[in-house]
Amino acid sequence: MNDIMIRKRKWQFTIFLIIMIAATYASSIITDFNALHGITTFPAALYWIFSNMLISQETLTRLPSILDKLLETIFMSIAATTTAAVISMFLGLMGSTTTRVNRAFSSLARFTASISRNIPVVAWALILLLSFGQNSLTGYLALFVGSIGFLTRVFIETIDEASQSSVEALRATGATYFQIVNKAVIPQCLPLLISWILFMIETNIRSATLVGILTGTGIGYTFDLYYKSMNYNVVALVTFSIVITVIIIELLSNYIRKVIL
Amino acid sequence: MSLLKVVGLDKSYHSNFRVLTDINFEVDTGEFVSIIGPSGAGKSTLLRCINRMVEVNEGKILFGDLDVGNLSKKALRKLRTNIGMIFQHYNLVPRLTVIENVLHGRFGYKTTLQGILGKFTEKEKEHAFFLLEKLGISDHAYKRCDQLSGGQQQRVGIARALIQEPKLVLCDEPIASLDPNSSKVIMDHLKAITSELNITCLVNLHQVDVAINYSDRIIGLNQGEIVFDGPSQMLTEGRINSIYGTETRQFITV
Amino acid sequence: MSLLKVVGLDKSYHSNFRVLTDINFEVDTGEFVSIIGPSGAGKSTLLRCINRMVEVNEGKILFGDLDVGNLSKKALRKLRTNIGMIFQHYNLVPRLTVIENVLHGRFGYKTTLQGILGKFTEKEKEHAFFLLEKLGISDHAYKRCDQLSGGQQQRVGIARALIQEPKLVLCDEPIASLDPNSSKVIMDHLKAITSELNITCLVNLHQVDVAINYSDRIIGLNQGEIVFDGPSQMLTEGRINSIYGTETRQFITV
Amino acid sequence: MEVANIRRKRDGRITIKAGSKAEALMVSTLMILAVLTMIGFLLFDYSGLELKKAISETGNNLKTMFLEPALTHFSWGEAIYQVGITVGLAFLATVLGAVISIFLALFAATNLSNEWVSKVIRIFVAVIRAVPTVLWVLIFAIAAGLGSEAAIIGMLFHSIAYLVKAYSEVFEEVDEGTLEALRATGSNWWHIVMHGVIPSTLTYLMSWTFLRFEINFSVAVAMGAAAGAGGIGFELFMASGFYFDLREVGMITYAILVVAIILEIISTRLKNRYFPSQ
Amino acid sequence: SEGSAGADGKEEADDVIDIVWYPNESGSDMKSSRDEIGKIIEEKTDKKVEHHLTTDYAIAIETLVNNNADLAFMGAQGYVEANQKNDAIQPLAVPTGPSGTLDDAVYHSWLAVNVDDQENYKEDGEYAFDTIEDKKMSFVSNSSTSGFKVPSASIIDHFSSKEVYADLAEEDLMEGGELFSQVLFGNSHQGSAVNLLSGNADVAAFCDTCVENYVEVAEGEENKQGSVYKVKEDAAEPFNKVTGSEFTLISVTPVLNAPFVANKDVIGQEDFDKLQALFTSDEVANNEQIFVPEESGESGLFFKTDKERFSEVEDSWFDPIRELSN
Ligand SMILES: Nc1ncnc2c1ncn2[C@@H]1O[C@H](COP(=O)(O)OP(=O)(O)OP(=O)(O)O)[C@@H](O)[C@H]1O
Ligand SMILES: Nc1ncnc2c1ncn2[C@@H]1O[C@H](COP(=O)(O)OP(=O)(O)OP(=O)(O)O)[C@@H](O)[C@H]1O
Ligand SMILES: [Mg+2]
Ligand SMILES: [Mg+2]
Repeated sequence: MNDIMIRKRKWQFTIFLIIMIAATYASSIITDFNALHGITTFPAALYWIFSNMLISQETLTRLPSILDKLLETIFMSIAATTTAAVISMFLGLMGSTTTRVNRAFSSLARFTASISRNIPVVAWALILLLSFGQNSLTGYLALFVGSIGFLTRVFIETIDEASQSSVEALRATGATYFQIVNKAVIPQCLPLLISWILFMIETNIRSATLVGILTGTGIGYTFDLYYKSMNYNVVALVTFSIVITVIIIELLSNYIRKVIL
Repeated sequence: MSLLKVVGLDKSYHSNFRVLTDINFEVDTGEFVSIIGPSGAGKSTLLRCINRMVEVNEGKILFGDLDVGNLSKKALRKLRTNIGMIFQHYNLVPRLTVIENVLHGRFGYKTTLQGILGKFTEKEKEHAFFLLEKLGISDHAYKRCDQLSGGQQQRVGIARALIQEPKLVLCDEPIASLDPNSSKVIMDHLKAITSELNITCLVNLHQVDVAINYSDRIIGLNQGEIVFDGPSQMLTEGRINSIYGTETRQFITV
Repeated sequence: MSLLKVVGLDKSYHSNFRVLTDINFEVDTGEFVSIIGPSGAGKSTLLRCINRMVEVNEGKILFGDLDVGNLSKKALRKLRTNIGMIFQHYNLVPRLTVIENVLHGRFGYKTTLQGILGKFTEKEKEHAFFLLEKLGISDHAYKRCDQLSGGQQQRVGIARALIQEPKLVLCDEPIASLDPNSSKVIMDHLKAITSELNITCLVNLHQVDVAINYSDRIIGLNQGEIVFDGPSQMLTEGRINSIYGTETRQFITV
Repeated sequence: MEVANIRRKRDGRITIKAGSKAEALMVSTLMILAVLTMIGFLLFDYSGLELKKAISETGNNLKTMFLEPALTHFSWGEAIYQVGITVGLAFLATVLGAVISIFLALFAATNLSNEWVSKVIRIFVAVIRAVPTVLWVLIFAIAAGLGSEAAIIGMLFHSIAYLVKAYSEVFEEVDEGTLEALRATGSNWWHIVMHGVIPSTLTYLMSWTFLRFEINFSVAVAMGAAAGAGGIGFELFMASGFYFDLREVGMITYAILVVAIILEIISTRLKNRYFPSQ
Repeated sequence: SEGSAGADGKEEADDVIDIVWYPNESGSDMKSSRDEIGKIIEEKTDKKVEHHLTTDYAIAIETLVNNNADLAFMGAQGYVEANQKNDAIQPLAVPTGPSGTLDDAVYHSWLAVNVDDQENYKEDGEYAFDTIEDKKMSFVSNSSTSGFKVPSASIIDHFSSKEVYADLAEEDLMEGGELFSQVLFGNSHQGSAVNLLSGNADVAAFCDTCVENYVEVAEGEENKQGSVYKVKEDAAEPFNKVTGSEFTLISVTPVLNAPFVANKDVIGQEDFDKLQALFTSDEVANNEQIFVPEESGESGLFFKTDKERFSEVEDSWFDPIRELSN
């Protein structure tokens, strides 16, 4: 009986596991990571949370200004996502094999996406801060650049998956490129595209905290101010309002997704 | 003058392998011609050459007095409006309604802007409904295409081809994905197109019996060459075997 | 003593709607019994009650001398190893090989740890190959299941059921997704199981003619009640109509 | 000729849209997003911004960064070592996160678990996901002291929260029939998971894991620096915030970019080699 | 990062001295000083030293407060906060001024404006705080002693005597709208200065020592109100875009030097005493890696112009800062 195939697969899997374990070991050496030490600190961490992160009556007076900044962050994330989505739509159409105009443009689009995705959003934030200074536009731009990378990639995949067949059929009727894109490609992809846009908005609100800390904008800035002055009660309030917002937005986009997909 | 004339057509996708070799035939207006042949013989490629969905390497294709190989981009679009195409997998846009899919057949007559805005005249819409009615699926006009059965979807495909007001309809295995009942409905409709509307039909088929039943004339392809071309009555058992190669034939009928 | 005895079985998924009402029948070892009936009659539910994939509301199911409704978790697993099951959509794990899927039938005999590690004895593996050979698909043993045709996949499903060394095999529309040729192959195999291996088969079918051709005995269900139970020869046209209700019957044969 | 079934608008023209709820919702979602974007741009605080100057300055800065990159405060070897630390942080957070998430996700998937357990896990991870990573890192830095533990555990929280959601959704797409068939053979829960659920979802699990790895790399740049675990983020922070050395920022960005692209290539290769989709 | 021990280092925490460094002192140009301090501590105590660099002030302080580090070098403000949260945290030593005593162990917090605008900040010929109302303000960061705490305390002190600003609090200075039209944070002293010189801010707070490498006195005396400083022509980044520009000091406040602080619970009294003796010794004062001679042109944590050294210090010495916070 010949079970070379199975053996080979088992072998491959074993090799994969060994690679993973070796990489894990190497990583813990280079980062000086001690799992045991990490685990044993959980009680202390919990204790710290419950003794410091308390929202008191007094901190509630800061709610209006927090909500104000939160709103700025939400708008920043939405604006960054939608504008990035528009650009990514073009890049996606150029990059996808189904709709590309020619190979060179396609590579260019994929390359652009890869660059802007692979430079971490933190790096963008620091770079932009140098010339744009501390205002909403900086935060917006940092999120915008990061979003382009991610959205272009998923848009390309989505458009690729949309069936080639209806594109062919429309071409056979004598339709022009834009008609084909508009009437065959977009209608098929739109639900998924919207779903990714919603996902990106969620993600951006989460990273807006970090970006805000670095660029001094939005809720991240507020978080950073109180956090640096170690006023953890207000930090708790800020965190709480971020959590609520993110969860509301998640629920909302889950609902939209359920209906449109 | 014949509607379509193919002269010395050669086609290869890769330089080292010829898919079609020296294809010559003419088709007249109102003819119903079937193309049969084993898998990989080049049937689909031949159809795609006719409306230049793929480029030809050698030879000429004349549609009326147009040389298909020599058209500008604009003239090519114009040509394609004159040639409807029907696919094995219907190739509809699944999330759009039936009526929208049918109207897609009008894009060839539109400017880019009109097409993008989706502006269709009332007359076009009424024509679309008329066709759906004739094909017996006007009840489903506002349903999404992915909610229809295969046979119904293929009828939408036919309506999309007909609304182009084509002179020629190319059908690439229109019934290969359908059950026998739906297949009959579709073939009857195609037959009706030639007889009632005097539109020429060129149909790729795998089912020899269907080809014999419906078509005026049959072209047999094998390994990219025409090995039979004549009225369907003349397609004897022996000739069928020569088209398919005996052992292949057995495989197909299983 | 009969192998399977169903007594006064009632089942409802929602309190307000009874799917099965007062079902009583017995099946002997080596019998080939078909269950027919319109869509929604409760055929699938009945089969699922027998190996307790769904819980019964009222009544008793006796398998040998075991009361199926009263088993501990462990005993239930044991029972299920004695009852093979075959599905309309084969329900294989698509990314795994044929042989792996067949061996899944042995999990009922394994401890959790053995099962997780996927340890199978050489004897089990040889048995699996023997079954594949018998079912004529041993060539494909190392292919992934999603690369097989429907008929081949169903044979893998049968092998998976047989390697359980069951006393009873439950088949829920085993041929509904297959073309006529593959259907014949599958039904022949199922018939062979009862006659050669003396395993009892209980088969849900939509095709009345197939049921009549293959089975010793037919049970007709309508709206959750047994409306016919007898040898297949006794299933007259009139009785068929009473099972399906005349108008439904027409719809089904189209 | 008048055909039945035609729907007309009030002005007598023929409708061609189905007018489904999904369609209406899609259109209104897009409209609302567009409006919110415009409001956003109006509301932004542009104080201190001279757009022209900022743009030309960005152009200059980018030019300096990317065309004249140089390392002044540390060596190439050091830079590679630091990127290595960042990758290591991201890798550990991802691997540990993936292992833990698989188990949690099995209990969070509605088709494999009991409804209440699943609900509890879902709510739990939704909350964890919503809390900013910085805060997790801070909390663990306080509890565990400065070092990689704080950074990794902080990132781990988010990784788990993210992956549990992704994995459990993947698990829920497993064909119910497959599970039923295995159940019918007498398999127990663990058999079904190991031989039915995991094999048929492996490629998707891998895709999500690799995606998370990319995200973690990006997060590790910032978090490694804050938690005192070091890494290239620390150098980036110093170069841009303290030395204001654009050339060095450029070089660091290149280093990050190169590593990120290499990682992407490796992960695609690994995925295709060990877990081909066909 | 640097000085990382083996993976088992943390279990025997007793044998390790963890030192936390702020971003200000985390630069690679100060590495030799940091390493030297580590080295002499290792020699003295026979314990291993681990350096921890972080970009985050709060994490640095909390680490010390929560008994996860032994030593830190932090601003006076940071010390006061840490001490308030955990009184086991005590000052170990403070670098003195040129006199070698605590008397001039200070540096200066400046409020500066562009030289061309200086007239706008005068009332009756005198510089007056009233004039900074509604201006664009740049601080360093809200955790900085000289770049935020000290100047904001003076500002609040001044304005709270007015009725409209009676309730003015530190938090109100962190964001624009209340007293200032806009508030920027430069994230470093250099950054804050550049905010002013590049025109992003009207008034900026920063400290003298942090920018001394980049600027020189153009008019008047060092550290005097009204003096004008000029950015050197060869100033390094980030000042390279504003070379030659000048600014005027409208306010100068002395600030206590930053101490080395220790968590006595972690380090233990014995080692605390040992280290205090070590730091204040002549040996350290003459160590050119730690107190870098100014004329050498090398970089380091501390500079030697005259008799600079470390001096022992009482907790009460920091009371002036402590009072600012209240
Ligand atoms: N786009 C393409 N690129 C390269 N080769 C192709 C392409 N399309 C078809 N071919 C090759 O051309 C040959 C003819 O293919 P074609 O699809 O025309 O055959 P067919 O007769 O339609 O077969 P079938 O009955 O299976 O549809 C085959 O060898 C096929 O592999
Ligand atoms: N899991 C379930 N939950 C609730 N109702 C169910 C469930 N499964 C089946 N039903 C209902 O029980 C009734 C009988 O279903 P069942 O699947 O047993 O019919 P069937 O005879 O197998 O039909 P078919 O020929 O379509 O397979 C139907 O009304 C069905 O809607
Ligand atoms: Mg073909
Ligand atoms: Mg059923």
